[in-house]
Amino acid sequence: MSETLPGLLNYWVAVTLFVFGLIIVIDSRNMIKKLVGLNIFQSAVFLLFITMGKVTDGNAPILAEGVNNFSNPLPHVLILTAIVVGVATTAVGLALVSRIRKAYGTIHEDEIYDKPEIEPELVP
Amino acid sequence: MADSMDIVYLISLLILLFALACSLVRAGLGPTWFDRILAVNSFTTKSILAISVYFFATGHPEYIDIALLYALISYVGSLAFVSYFNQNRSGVGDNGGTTGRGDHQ
Amino acid sequence: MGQLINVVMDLGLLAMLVISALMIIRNHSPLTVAILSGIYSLVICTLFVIMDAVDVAFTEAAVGASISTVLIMAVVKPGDEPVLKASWPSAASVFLGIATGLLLVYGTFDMPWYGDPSAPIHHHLAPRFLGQSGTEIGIPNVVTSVLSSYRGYDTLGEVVVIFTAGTAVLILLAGDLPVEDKSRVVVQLASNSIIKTILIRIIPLVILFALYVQFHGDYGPGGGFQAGVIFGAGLITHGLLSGSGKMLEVINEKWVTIGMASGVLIYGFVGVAALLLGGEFLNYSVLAESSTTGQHVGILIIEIGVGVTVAFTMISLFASFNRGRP
Amino acid sequence: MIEVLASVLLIAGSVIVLIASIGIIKLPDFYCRLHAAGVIDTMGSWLVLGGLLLLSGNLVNGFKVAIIGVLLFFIAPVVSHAIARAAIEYDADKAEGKDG
Repeated sequence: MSETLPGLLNYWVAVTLFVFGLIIVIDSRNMIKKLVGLNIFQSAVFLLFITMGKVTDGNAPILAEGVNNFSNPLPHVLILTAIVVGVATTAVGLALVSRIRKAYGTIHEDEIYDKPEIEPELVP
Repeated sequence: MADSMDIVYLISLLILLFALACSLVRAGLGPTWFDRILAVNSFTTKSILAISVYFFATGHPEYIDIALLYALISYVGSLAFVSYFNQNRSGVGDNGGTTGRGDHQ
Repeated sequence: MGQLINVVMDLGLLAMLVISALMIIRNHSPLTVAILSGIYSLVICTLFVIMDAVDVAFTEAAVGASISTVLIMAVVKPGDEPVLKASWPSAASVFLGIATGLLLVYGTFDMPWYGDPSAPIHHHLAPRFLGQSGTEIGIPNVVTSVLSSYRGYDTLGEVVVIFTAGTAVLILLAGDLPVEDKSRVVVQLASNSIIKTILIRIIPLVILFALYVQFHGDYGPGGGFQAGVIFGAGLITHGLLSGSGKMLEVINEKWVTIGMASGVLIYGFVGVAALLLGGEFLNYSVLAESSTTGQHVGILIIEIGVGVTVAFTMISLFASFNRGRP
Repeated sequence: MIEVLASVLLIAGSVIVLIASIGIIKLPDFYCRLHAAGVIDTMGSWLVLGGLLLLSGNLVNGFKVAIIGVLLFFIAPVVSHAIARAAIEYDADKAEGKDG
């Protein structure tokens, strides 16, 4: 009973987070919040991958004596690197936000659409 | 004895889960940023405890490095907030009101 | 009983994950969103622990607790606060989201159940990695074996991506001149003796722990990616306490850039060395007499390369975002 | 015998953490909540970690548990102090127009 309880629930939560990320990216006018929304998007995929790698009663994939039931290491490898790459790409996004603030004086999309670009002399 | 230890771990983890939920509620309610930072802080401490207890419960105490990592660098996030407030005195509050005491020094 | 613990933790943490994501949707203040994403990262890290992904949890812990918050805080300004404090998203975006969600949920009905050992994913590559990496590579942590040996090309690509991202940030923010007006004297946190006395002494411990993670990665959770982030967090602490200018007195900005590039070069050099010694690119077996020793040496060196690039990229990111601040 | 003692410590620590967490929800203003959070960082975590220390079995794991306790002992109060300082300087409660 207890081993079938989560069933597909983990996938559904991953889908829910995916949807939440999508809603934030579409709905939010604030660019920093948009980037956080993208991070949620990303972590929904992480959750999906790690869920697929789990084996009931499994152990962390580190070989040890007397242990022979391991979870799948492959998703872990993919996601491990994706997390660090994710933070690096988020940094690029934040740098763009920082440039946009320099150019328009705001990070709210609505205000940016209303404004002409203000500082050509600050562009290197 | 091993079986009764499992029950102890389970009870302990359940209580810690409830405690985590309490911090989550406070982080959601706010009302100020400081309440939220405080909630994150206590959430970190409680997840350190939960992760440690979980590793002992599943018989892999050697992976407790994760809890050690949290204990070691979780302060960086809080420090970033404090340094933000330090650098931007006389800012705007969580609800849009002015909170600063004006300029410093 | 262990199963019951797993299920209970799984359900509780999934609920918390969804709730914290909902909170992020509702709040519009960038600062609040940054704080809440800290909680989100903690919850998902604990979930990774529950799902046996200790290495992933380690990475998420290192990244989520330090760098991501620090970077967001460096960009937020007090003027970014929205007029509206908290509100639900517009009906159109919710409708679009729910429509996408229903399609995806329909797709999940074909997925194997959570924890099912007979799922297709567990029958293709994983048995080989789990069964033979012990004799082929000779290190206990299968994730490290796969990361740095079986999928060495992939990891080289990831390291190059991180290096490129660091360079892109450097280029994007290079024109930033000091905009804070000079008459404002910012009192650094280090002037508070309580904060300074303790945290200055924590920095060496953080760096020591980074080295432990770097070199213990073959035997337990850890490796170059995590160690790099932790090392970066150690120096960033100094930057937060005394200002990024003081941090760059410890490591010159030029050396940070050189460090970013040299990590990638170390990695590539190992590949070329293997090529020259008669093997394939990144086939470490030819680096020493016996193939497992060669694998050990190769993994050790490329993990150092990964760690160096990640660490200096993190430092460079912090320095770039805080350039021009006192 | 050790297991009984460890169980008592674990449960007691968890309960203290829970009580303090309820305090974080129920107490009226930020500074009171800070007081409740202090209990988690000190008493609650030490009891739980003490219980785990008794159960740790070998020296390395015990050392790691002890290090976690020591780090929490030094870092948590400093971070609380820093947050409280920032809150005082920002006059957090006045911003809300309540609590006083």
